[in-house]
Amino acid sequence: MSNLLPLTLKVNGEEKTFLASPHASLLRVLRDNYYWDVKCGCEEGDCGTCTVLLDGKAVKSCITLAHNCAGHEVWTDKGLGYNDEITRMIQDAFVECGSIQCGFCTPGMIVAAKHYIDHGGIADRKEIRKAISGNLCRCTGYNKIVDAIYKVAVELGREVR
Amino acid sequence: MTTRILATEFDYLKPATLEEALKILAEKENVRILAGGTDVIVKMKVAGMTCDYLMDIKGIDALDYAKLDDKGVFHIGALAKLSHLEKDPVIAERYPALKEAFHLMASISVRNMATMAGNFCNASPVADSVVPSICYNAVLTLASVRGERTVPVEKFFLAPGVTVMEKDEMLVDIALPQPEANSGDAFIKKTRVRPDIAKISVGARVIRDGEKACFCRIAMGAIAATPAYLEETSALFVGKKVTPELIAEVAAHASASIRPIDDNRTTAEYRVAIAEVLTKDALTEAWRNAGGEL
Amino acid sequence: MKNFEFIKAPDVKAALALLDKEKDHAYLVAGSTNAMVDIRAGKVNDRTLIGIRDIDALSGIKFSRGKITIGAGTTISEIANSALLAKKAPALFQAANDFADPTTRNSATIGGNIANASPAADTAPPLLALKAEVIIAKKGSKRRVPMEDFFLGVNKTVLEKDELILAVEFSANPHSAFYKVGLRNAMAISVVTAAASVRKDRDGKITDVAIALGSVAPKPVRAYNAEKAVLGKKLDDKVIADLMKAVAKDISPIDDVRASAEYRKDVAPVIVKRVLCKSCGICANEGGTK
Amino acid sequence: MTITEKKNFRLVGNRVPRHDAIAKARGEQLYSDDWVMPNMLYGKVLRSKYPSAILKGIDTSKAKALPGVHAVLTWEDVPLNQEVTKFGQMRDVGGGFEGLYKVLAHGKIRSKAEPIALVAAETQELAEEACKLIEVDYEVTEGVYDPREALKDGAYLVSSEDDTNRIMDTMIRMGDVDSAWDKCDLIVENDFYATPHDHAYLETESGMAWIDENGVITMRVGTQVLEHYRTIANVMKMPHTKIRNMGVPMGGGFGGKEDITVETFLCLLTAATRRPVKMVWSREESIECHSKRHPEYLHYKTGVTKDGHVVAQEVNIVLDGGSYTYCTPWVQMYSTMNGAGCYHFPNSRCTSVSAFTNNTFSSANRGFGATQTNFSYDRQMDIIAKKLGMSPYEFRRMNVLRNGDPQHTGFVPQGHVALTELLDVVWEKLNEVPKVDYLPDGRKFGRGIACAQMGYGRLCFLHDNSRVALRLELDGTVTLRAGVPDLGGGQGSVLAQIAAEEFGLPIEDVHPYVMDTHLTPLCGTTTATRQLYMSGNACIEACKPLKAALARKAAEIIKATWWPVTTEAGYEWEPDIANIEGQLEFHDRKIYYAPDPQKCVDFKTVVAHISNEGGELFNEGQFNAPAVEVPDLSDIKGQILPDMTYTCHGVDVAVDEETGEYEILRLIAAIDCGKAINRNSCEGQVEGGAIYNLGWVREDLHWENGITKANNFSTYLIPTAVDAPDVETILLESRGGIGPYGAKGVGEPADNSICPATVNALSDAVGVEFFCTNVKPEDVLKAIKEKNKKNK
Amino acid sequence: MSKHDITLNVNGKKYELTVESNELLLNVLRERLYLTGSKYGCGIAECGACTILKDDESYFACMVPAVAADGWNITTVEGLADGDKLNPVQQAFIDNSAIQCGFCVPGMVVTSTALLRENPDPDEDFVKDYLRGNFCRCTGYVAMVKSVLDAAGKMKEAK
Repeated sequence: MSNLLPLTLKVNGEEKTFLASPHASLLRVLRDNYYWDVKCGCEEGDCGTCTVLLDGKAVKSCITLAHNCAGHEVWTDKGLGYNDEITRMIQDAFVECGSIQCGFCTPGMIVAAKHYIDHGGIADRKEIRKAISGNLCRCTGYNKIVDAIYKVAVELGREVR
Repeated sequence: MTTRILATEFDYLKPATLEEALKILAEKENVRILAGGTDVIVKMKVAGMTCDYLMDIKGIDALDYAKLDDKGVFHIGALAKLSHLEKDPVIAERYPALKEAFHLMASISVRNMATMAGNFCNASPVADSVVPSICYNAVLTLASVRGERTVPVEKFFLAPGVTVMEKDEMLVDIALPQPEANSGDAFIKKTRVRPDIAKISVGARVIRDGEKACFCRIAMGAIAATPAYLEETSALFVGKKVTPELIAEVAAHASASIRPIDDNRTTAEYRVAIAEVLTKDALTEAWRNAGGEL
Repeated sequence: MKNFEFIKAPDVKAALALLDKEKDHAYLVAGSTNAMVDIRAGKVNDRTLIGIRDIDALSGIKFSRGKITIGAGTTISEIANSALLAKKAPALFQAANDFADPTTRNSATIGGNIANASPAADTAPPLLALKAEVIIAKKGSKRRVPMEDFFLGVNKTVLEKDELILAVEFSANPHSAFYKVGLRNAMAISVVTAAASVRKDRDGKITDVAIALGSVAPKPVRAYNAEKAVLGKKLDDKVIADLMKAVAKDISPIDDVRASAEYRKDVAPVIVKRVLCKSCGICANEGGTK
Repeated sequence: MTITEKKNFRLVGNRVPRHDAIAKARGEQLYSDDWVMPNMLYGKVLRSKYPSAILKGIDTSKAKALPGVHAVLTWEDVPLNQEVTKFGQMRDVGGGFEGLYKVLAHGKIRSKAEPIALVAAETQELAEEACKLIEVDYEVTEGVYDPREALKDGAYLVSSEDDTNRIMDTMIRMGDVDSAWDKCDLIVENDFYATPHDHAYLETESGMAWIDENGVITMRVGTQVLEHYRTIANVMKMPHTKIRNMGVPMGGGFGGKEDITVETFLCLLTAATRRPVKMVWSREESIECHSKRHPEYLHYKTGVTKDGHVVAQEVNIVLDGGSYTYCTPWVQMYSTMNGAGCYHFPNSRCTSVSAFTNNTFSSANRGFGATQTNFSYDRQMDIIAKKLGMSPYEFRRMNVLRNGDPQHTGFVPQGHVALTELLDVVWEKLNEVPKVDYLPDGRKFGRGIACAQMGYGRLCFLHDNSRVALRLELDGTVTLRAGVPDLGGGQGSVLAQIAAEEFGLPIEDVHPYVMDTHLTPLCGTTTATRQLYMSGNACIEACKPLKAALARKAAEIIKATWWPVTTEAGYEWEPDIANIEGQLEFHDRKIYYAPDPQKCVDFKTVVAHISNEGGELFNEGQFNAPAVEVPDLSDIKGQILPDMTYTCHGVDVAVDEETGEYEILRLIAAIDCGKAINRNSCEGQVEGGAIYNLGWVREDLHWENGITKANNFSTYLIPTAVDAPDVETILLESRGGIGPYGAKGVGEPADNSICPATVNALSDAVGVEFFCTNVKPEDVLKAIKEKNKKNK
Repeated sequence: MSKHDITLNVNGKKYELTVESNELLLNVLRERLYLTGSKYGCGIAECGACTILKDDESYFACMVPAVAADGWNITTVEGLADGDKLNPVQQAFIDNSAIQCGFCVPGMVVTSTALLRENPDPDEDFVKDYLRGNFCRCTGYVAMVKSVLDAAGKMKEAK
């Protein structure tokens, strides 16, 4: 077993130091420290349920080397929900539009939506679908998820197509 | 204040030899000695006692003994546990009052952990093992890097929790002289419930010479700032024919000479009243143990 | 049991020093979108992971005197959103936009993509078509390797154990295009990819051409025969027919879990035709646009 | 028609946010993998490397010696290694329906990844290492991987306990098929193949178990069938009271979590180590080890008259049951019953046989056997329509079932049959966009339509029932307890919505407590699209006595408040207000006297009065589905399923004829849901089902001799957001269902008729018929090439 | 504050831990080794709910800094039974229905076990006196004393 190295990360606004093996993924470090809103559906970068924000950019934490993120800032869906107005709007839209069924993909989906909105996402169903094309959902067929993100883009006065 | 954790911070030291311990006491400031811990840890939790260093002496095997020396004096080391002393055959035979005192202290688990020396150093006015020790003319040995000195037990205590020990000194030995032939002793302790700290405790030791006592020591706990040796009262008993009347007279004197206080265990008035009764009983029992009749 | 070390390289110099020291043990980790999968599958073990994600010097898109230089650490997202590349190297721009999905693109780097050297690497065909050069460094020295010589086989390149890709460089060419056939419109490892870049004279004759294909051979390949079929000619139906016949000689596809060799043989000529027509600005009639 | 008269709904039919939506959005919802306990160990299953072998021996000594390993178990350590598979049915059915369930392999290994040994270790790495140290002595055998081969004499015997690979035979017939052929002008025979299909729920199988202080093995495992605790208790040889599943919402189920997954393994490991054990399957393990949709080989012989009337149809189905029985007999019933599908064949016969093979075991998958036949019979109808030169819409419309038509077992469903309305509305919507040959970008256009029927509610001979408990709280809110497993369909929320509607309370006043085998009343399984129907009705049953009590007390209070007329002789009631009770209405936390709404009383006040007088504030209601005896399997007659739900889908596709790639341009999904209770949830099922069934056309497990080649999410490709078209949902509300307020079940019916519609559209575009549910670009290109070769 | 690497042998299992100098043995047992059998009742060596065994002697775990317990051979209530077989005292407590709320029982059975190791044939007074440091608020000690005597009897027969 390789040894455990200290790893300092700013997670959801809190500076924290964890112990992680050199090859540990950011996902494992987060989940082993009870950030359970970061889900694991495939551990191979193919499902998107582990999506988090790393320095404001959506990344798949299961294929991100934890130690490569030392000193950087990570936000998860739960953390964003309590600290970021836009994420709160997205979460409420997901609830109102019935975009949530089993909810396992929802945290990753909301973080991907947050990235899309933060990077000038417009109210265009095709663009929205591209933005969340890295997040698989088996229950909803994506329809109402696109509705919710579209609704938020419109509310934020983004260009409507 | 919480008793769930030790909310005070300190460094923990564990010297392997007495020399090392004494060196620490000399060099470091604000050191507390930890043996059984049943007083120290409680005071750190509830009485706000603090220290920079908590020195655990349980590593010094040399201090863990209870044995007769060649001159017949019984030596009790700093680490001798109360429960072991309670079961020690020499004490049972030579110092029955002390054995009784040990047996009546707290609970079996405390007695398994606590040491006699610790009971002394805690210097409570009610220290159960001190009262009989006064009657046995115990002599304490204090060691430091500067050397050793001895102090008679009755001179050891200055005030509640305060002894004559210097900052760099440590109580390493309690010596109990060999009791003379036909000496008799007794120890009586009154508490609210069995394992509680005494409301009042009385120890008495007499040496019988025919119908008279040629020696008498009466000591009391919980009636003064320190365990008290009632020297005056004791003197009254010596040199006279021992009769119930004498005993009553001495008892009355004892009760009159003490200035106890009220505390949450009992009132001063009760202590004064009971002092007389217990002194009477103690003297009667001691005299009988010394082979005298009444 | 998995056994790794991790050292962060703050800059290129440090990275090269570490590579030199660790030699066989070294394993560079930037976006780690392939690295982590290999580590979990046990393909890679007993290594010292060298973290180069934060070396800013390695990333960035620069354009000067007609040449475009892209740092190896540049993420696929940066390439996919670069207005410069959209205009100056549409082949690479389109490939970046067809790469996996936006979230993966935020981590994956172009250096990582070509170093991993999967036969289906999306950025390889455009770089081959743009006749790019790979700028490689090791402690104390640097070298340039043409893209067509860079790949040696499946997950095998010319990179030595102690070498690091600094950047890829190619001359801008707006007349280039890329097309990907995948089983899905996102997160799909390509079934066949094709890229082309051309230069034409005034009356439309092709003076210079490069065509490349992915997922049709152990490594991404240049379609030399196809290039010969169109060089010096003007695109018309006959030339296109020759082109599509020639492609068959350039490829050696296999059956795999994604598609059969036969399907790849059928589709490769079609998408070569499309990318070539698009590069030449001719709107192919039966082209499928995504 | 059992339509309850309630017209003016307040909550039912609206878009009501679910009670757990906020927690799921905020990332606070805890699933089976989100829980740790002190002293926890990690469990791992050692699985067979070969699909078919004989287990000669297992040497666990090295594994046991590895420090940090606390248990290594094989079949000998399982108190009862073999048990009969049950699926929460309250009644023993026998008759080949309840097959064998083996906990750990013993004797013959019947499929790849069959569990052989269990390990519990202090870390996941150690558990993996320990599995590697277990030496298994395999004697690899040939195995059989095609059910049709398995049924031949002398085929390799998959099971060591049976002397045949045959699981079950059934037959359904109507009219006289044999003599009807000569009445047909056109007879068409085709063979269809329905491919295996993985659920691919995003949450892999996982959970925890520990022994509580009183020796009760407690699990926290998401499952669709809480009643598995009975089977597990039998396996552990413990009383049914001592195996408890403190259920957890699932990250998707779709039928894949209907069988026992991690539960038995966790109980064995925690019993062996006396420590909490957690087990989480990797994606690869999940795809290789859990059930698949039954692959089916269907032969259709259909006879029609030249003017388009269907006359006769013979259907022969062979189901691949895989390594163990599990749900195969039930699925076979659904397939056989649905052989001729939603078309009115005067003469039809459908025989089916299921067989063991060494493939991964097949069991429930959304659609449960009806989807396989739906694909086949609707494709067959599409092919015939083309041969007759009729529009696919007209031909279907002529022959679909209508109200009063019997099913093929002779039973006439009571619920409304809306197939004609569905066809009309879909065809009309489809034709809002004119049909063209080629799109401007050069791609070939194709249009397809398909319709389907599927039952909701379990097979009637299971005597299914459900229970829901309600308690009126003193602050006027209502606590609902129901053991309803929630796999994402909002099963818990909809019950709260129904209770809120009945008591006239806002949705937030009713909170559902769900999914505990021993602390919540058992609602039956979340399978067969039954929860809304069964538990919804049970919820209404539970409300009735409480509403009656509330009405009685409210009437007294209203009388006392508004009607005392004081006279010299004291109080005197107005004569004509005797029957207040019958005219009371519940809404906005109040109880109103309908004729004069100003006269009302707070709901809370009434509850308080009942409480003061020691009245009952709690009630548990039960609802029973119609029950029949087990039918004669060789000639199934009568009611098999409580009622049917009908769907129709229209699809437009664009095909790139050069690469075979195709894109779904439009997807219209219409369903008669009877009554939408929570409109968002209802639409969610239709949209989700459409993309799930659309996925069946693209997803391929790549089975080769029992090996699953595509065993992770980079090779088993489910639709992403950019692959799924916007679904245009049409909800018909015929109020003709037998669920609460005339509702019908939509979960599984929503997973029907999209796949045939899509393949019909592809055939329309390419001009070549496809007979397999799986149509990849490669297949389209091959079809186009063959067509071109033929035309030359 | 100083940190110390210590080894505790608890119920026959070796634990290696790093503890702060002021961390108490009771808290380490409960919160780090999850042996929650020993209870906090008073924290000042009065109630006996935290009684454990050091070798064969009963100790109060709330009175010992964990670092001072380095190397000790500790038995907690969880270590008394042998798998499913309870030790005689535990069994006697059940047979004589000496358990009501049960919070004092861990300390009580540990102290009683030490008692019988010290004096296999105690009389009623000896038992009462020995258990005076273990408070019980529900049972009034009657059934408990009976249980210890019952256990002593059974152990004598077993020999």
